[in-house]
Amino acid sequence: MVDLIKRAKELIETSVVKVLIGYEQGTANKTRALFVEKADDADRLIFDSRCVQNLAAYVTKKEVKEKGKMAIAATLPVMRSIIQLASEFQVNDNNLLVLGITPESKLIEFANLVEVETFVHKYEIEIDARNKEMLDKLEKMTQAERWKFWMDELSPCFKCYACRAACPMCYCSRCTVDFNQPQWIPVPSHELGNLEWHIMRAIHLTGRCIDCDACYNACPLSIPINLLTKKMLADAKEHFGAYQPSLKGDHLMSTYKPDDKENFIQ
Amino acid sequence: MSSDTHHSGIAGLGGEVLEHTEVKVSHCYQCGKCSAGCPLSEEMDYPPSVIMRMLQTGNPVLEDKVLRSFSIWVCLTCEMCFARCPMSIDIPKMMDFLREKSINEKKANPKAKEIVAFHKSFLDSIKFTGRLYEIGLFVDYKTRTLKILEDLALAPKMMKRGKLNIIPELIKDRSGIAAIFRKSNKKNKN
Amino acid sequence: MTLGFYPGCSLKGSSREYSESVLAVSKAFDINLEEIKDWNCCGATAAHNMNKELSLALPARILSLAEKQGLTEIVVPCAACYSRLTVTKHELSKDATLKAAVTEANGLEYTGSVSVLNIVQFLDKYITPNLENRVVKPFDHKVACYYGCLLVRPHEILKFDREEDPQSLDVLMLKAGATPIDWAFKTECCGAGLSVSRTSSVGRLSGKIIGDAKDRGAVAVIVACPMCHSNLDMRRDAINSYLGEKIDIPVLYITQAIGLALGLDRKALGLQRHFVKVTV
Amino acid sequence: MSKIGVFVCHCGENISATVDCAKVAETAGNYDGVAFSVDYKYMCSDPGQNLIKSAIKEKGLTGVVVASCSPRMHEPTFRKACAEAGLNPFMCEMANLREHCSWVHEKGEATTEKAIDLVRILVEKVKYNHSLNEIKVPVTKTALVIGGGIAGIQASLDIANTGHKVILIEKDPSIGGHMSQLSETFPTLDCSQCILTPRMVEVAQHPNITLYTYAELESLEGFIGNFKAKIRRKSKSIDEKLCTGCGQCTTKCPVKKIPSEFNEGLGKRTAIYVPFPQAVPNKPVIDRINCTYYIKGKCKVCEIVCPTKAIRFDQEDQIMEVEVGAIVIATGFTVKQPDFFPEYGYGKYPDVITGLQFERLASASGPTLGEIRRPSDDKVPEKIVFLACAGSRDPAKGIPYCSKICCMYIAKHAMLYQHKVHGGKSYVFYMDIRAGGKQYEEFVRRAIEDDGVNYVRGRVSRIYEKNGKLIVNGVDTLLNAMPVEIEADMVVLATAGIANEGAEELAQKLHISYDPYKFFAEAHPKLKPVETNTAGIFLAGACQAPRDIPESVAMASGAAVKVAGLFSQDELTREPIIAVVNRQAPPVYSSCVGCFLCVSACPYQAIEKEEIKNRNGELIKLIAKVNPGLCQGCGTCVAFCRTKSIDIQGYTHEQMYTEVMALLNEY
Amino acid sequence: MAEFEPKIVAFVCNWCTYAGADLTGTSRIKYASNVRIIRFPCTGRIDYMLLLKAFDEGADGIIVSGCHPNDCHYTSGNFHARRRWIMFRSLCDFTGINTERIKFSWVSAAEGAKWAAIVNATVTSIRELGPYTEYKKVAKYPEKEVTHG
Repeated sequence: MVDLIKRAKELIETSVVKVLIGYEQGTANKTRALFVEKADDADRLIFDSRCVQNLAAYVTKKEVKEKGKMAIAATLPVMRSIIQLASEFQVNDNNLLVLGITPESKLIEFANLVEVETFVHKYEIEIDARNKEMLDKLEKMTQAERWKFWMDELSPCFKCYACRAACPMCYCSRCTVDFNQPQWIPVPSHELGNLEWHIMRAIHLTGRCIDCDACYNACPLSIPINLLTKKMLADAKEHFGAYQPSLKGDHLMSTYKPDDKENFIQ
Repeated sequence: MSSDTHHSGIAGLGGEVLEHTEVKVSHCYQCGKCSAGCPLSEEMDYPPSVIMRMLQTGNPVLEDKVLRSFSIWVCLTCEMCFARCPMSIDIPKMMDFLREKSINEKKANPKAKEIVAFHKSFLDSIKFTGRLYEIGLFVDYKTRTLKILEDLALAPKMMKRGKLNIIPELIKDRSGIAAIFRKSNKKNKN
Repeated sequence: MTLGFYPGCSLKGSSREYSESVLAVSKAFDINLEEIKDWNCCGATAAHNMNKELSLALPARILSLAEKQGLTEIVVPCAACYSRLTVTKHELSKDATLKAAVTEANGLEYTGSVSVLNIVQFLDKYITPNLENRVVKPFDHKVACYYGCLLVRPHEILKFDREEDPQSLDVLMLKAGATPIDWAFKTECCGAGLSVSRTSSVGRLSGKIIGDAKDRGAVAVIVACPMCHSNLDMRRDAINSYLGEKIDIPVLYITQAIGLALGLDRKALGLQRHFVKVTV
Repeated sequence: MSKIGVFVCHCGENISATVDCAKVAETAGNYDGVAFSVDYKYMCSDPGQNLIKSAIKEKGLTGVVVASCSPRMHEPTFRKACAEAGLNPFMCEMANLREHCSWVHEKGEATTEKAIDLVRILVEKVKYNHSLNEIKVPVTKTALVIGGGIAGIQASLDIANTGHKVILIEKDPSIGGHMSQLSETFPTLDCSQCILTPRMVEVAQHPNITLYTYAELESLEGFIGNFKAKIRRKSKSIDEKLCTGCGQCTTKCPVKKIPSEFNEGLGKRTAIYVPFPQAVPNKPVIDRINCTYYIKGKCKVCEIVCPTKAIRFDQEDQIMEVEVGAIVIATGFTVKQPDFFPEYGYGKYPDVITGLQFERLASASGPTLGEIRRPSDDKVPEKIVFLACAGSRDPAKGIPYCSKICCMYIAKHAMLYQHKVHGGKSYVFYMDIRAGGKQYEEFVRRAIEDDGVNYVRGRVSRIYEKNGKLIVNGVDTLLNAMPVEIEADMVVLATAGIANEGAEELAQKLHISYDPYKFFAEAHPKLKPVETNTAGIFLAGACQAPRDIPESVAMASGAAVKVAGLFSQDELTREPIIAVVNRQAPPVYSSCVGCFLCVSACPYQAIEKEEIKNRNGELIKLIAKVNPGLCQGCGTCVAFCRTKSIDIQGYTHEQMYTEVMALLNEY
Repeated sequence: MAEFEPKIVAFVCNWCTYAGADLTGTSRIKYASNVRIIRFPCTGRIDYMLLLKAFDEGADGIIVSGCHPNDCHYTSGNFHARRRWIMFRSLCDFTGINTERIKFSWVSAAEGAKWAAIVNATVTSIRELGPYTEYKKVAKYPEKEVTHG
């Protein structure tokens, strides 16, 4: 990652950006986010296969944004998130520079988000084989079996909201789950409250989630909540065609086609 | 408590017609198109639209007249009335039901004797052989109606042209056929 | 090629020339018609006039036998039998209770998988595509195509041709080289089931048909139903006495007319069996 | 603490016959926050409304629930009553005990229980209602009238005469509609063209009316007072400013055998044509489908003969946009072609014709100059048969409803025939004679008694041709269904009146409702016959249901008054049922995070971006903002917003949530 | 115990289905009284969370109904709604929520008879399914209410 460290130093030294977001070595063989504000800090930057946290979650954080123009060391999922965030007016060329890390671990610096978008669109979002298998397995179950599966999986959730914090798309200043007038989601962490919270989350992420698995990776109980968003992703593909975040802003769920097909409306 | 829509039962023969054939006599608005197209309406005592009207009244006297009418027997089930009825009323299906009921209640019109006899002879022929045995049918029919002389000239001509079988065609599973007759007749009498 | 065949009672007796001509035409096109084994009468008008369940059970037995024999498509030249078989299929498909009762009475399994072809459907599907090439003696006459009742009605169930002014026979005859006339009695009833019991009615009804055909210059009437044929042919005396004139235009089965156009032997087509001499 | 009044209406016996109204009122009286509860026979009557008003004043009510009929019926009535008593009208809600309860369920405990539930839902909702103020929007005082038949002509003239501008568009080359095709009109037998053409000319000359013929509505946006309509002006292939209507082109056009639409196919026209001599405007159009030039690329005879060089072969359709404040739809009807009755032989026998064709035969301007001659051989028919209900009242092959005008025009046709063909015999086969109307029954009696028309009660089974005669097989149902066979020379079918082809698409462009037969739906069958469910759009004439001339004209004048009423104000008040984005104290300003996904969801482009700046003018935040003039209150954005930052007044999150809670608890 | 009477909540739009249900009344077509209608301006306004809330609070079945495609009073609210329903219904199915208990339909202002038919069909099918005990159980719905008949 010599290239990355070198470029980071230049960017900070020339004040092109005020802060660069990347990964550093954490405790116990884990990686964590590093915010490079001084050129020297850039030496701590690392990049390897353990770097799966979606750093795009930080670009909407007030504390980071306040520092001034940001740069981000972005893997493919992070770049996808950034395009989605840009389409939702949360980042733009004025406040964000993307240092892309290709799937082949090569560094590309993009002049602007349009270039990022072009790069991102070369790769279709694909659900990995293991999860695909899991989806298949669940779909083959009866409705009652699936109910039981989710009741079992969701009952230990204690609403720590680590999933929400890890998700770049969960940048809302006020989440529906925090509402009490009216109380959309029951406060106690029983199965029902948990189910409704995760259904709500999956719906809010439909057409926006780019399948980075950050939520699942963040969950202390490893509840497979990413299956919900994966299911939505797969369905969106089936019903409305291949899905890609896009700067054009034609969002999947805020648009429609007059000939959208369904088979259940009488 | 909550109730699904329930249609009030129509009394009388019209109600029976509805129950057995799904034909609603109330749908008839007496336009007369059935009678106008019926090839046999002029031979009927009550043309089809009049039969419909009689059933609509729910008057037992008129209903009895319907079952005793000649009309229901002279109807050929040519389906013309149904084909042209603006209300899609299946009159032929209703006629089948009225005939069956008329026979069961022994109300068949005396003028229809030959027609009824012919049908009975026809069915008997099938009942015993499984297929129609035309000579048998003729002989049986003639015996039932005593109309020996009528059509007498026809048989030899048919014979000459090879159109009549001297020996009946017998199917193998005649007991099966008999069983069909037995079972459907039993239900019929209920 | 082999198809199922249900001749019905008339084709074994008074209308055997219909059967002969159907088989002759089929043979000319290398189609083998395999008769349903041990078939019974469909019950005809008599059954449904007298007893509904019987009127469904008898045809259902025929269809069950066809299924058992492994037939998927059966040709039913008699329009009356065709009507009964098709109506039965329709009734049993929409009423499971009735189906159960009928299966019970017959003691035979019935799934309703056999498709029933009337003579025109059969000809259209298997003969017409190659008919024009095979015509050697065009049936070059003005003909009145007579459909009667049971081939086209009730349309809701049969879904065959159109119920007023149908065209399928006309089209076939056109291909056989004939000139079908436009006339007014294509689907008017001939008197059918009353042939024996009320011959006078038949004289009047069939009389109007023959009269109109003749008035409009037809030299032959083309039919597809043995009942129509027997009324229009065998009852010609009654017809003529109703009309008060002697009309001698012959009545041919569609298969006889096509057979003639194909150059088949007149005897093989059973033309000698008619009451009104076939002069065309 | 709320003080809510509950007012349970018996609606005569419409509600009380199946619902125990006293029990409903009593139960509601015990709910938290309900200060007053009463049942009364007619809540919408004067004393009923006074009951509400005095309760508001005396008990100091903060909210009102009227449990009576559908809010679609009387919500304005009761809201107005509340306003008169000093309560904000939007603090009043209605529980639908009639259409949704008493009329659809049997009498019994369950029905009363449901009524109680319906009241409770609204009581709980009203606790979350807020006082709202109506929204004011400007009015564009120009009306768009669609369709230039008698209804459209009348509506245009009436509106124009109140001093307001009218844009009249007509899809055909001339205005006049079906009325211009008619010979005489019942029950007075005055000549249709004689009374119509002066009106047509008036339209063309009126300073307040802009007429576009050969033009159709392309699309419509906006709302009452502020519509934007796109109009497609189909190419006429002539320069209307240069054309003098001299007629050289139509005389010389070599394509002369096109069946004339105006003459219902009984006459012929040329490819460049004026539909009829009295057409307004009296200038030709080129029918490009039949014109030799457009088919083969050469001819141009019209261009050569035109003295003013007005022919424009390369003219294209024009789309123009107009702003209008109200719309009158007067697109009329069409007649169902009777070829779905093969038993009557229409299309096969030339002398079986439709009623509209007979009008052309009887019309002095028609192909026979008013003489009744049959199409096949031009002979005067000695025997003529008229069939009523050829398609009407025929669910099997036609339409189930009664076309209403046929009984009268058949009597007129038979009468005209008897007047024109002395010694002729006419027969009318009918099922019922429906002659309700001023002088209508007398008219039919005159046909029977004075003119000797033979009325036979029965439907005809079939018609066939024999030896040059049409054999008509019918029965006389008044004589035991005795067969009646008539050898006629001509048969006239009274074909059904049906909605225009394309009526459905037009309704969808206009966002108005239509009935199962595709006739446009009025807002209320009795009390709002010319209004549609979309404010500012009105109906006139036979586009709403089959109508005769006097009815069409009356409707048109009614619609015109509605438009004039609307235009009498400079501003309109609109219900404040619109979406709003929440605002909070700094530093949050709003829970909106500015993702603007709502912008693409909004059908009205009503959502804008609002910049929030600090005192120094620096941008702090971008949030969504709803333009109240454009928002129509569908709430699509509301259900879509993740942060629940947009809410819709009258159907807020709290209100809807409360309704669900109230409904299912204490069930 | 009396026959199970399901509680059914109908979420309908004001312009088509609410008006259609009015027409059912005006036409005096009778239907099962188990249904309670909640009026929304448009199907586009119907929040999917409200459907879950209805199940929370003890609904056994839900009807969601609005204008036919192309007929929306607001041009496209129903198109948006349809897309959401497609996804929401699929997600419900995936989480094991009984989607047979949510009936979606288009009922126009002219379809009074269709409204009655939809309600009756829903009541019949929900009656066969029985009370939605699975959901009520996790919703900690009071036991006595579950057996209410």
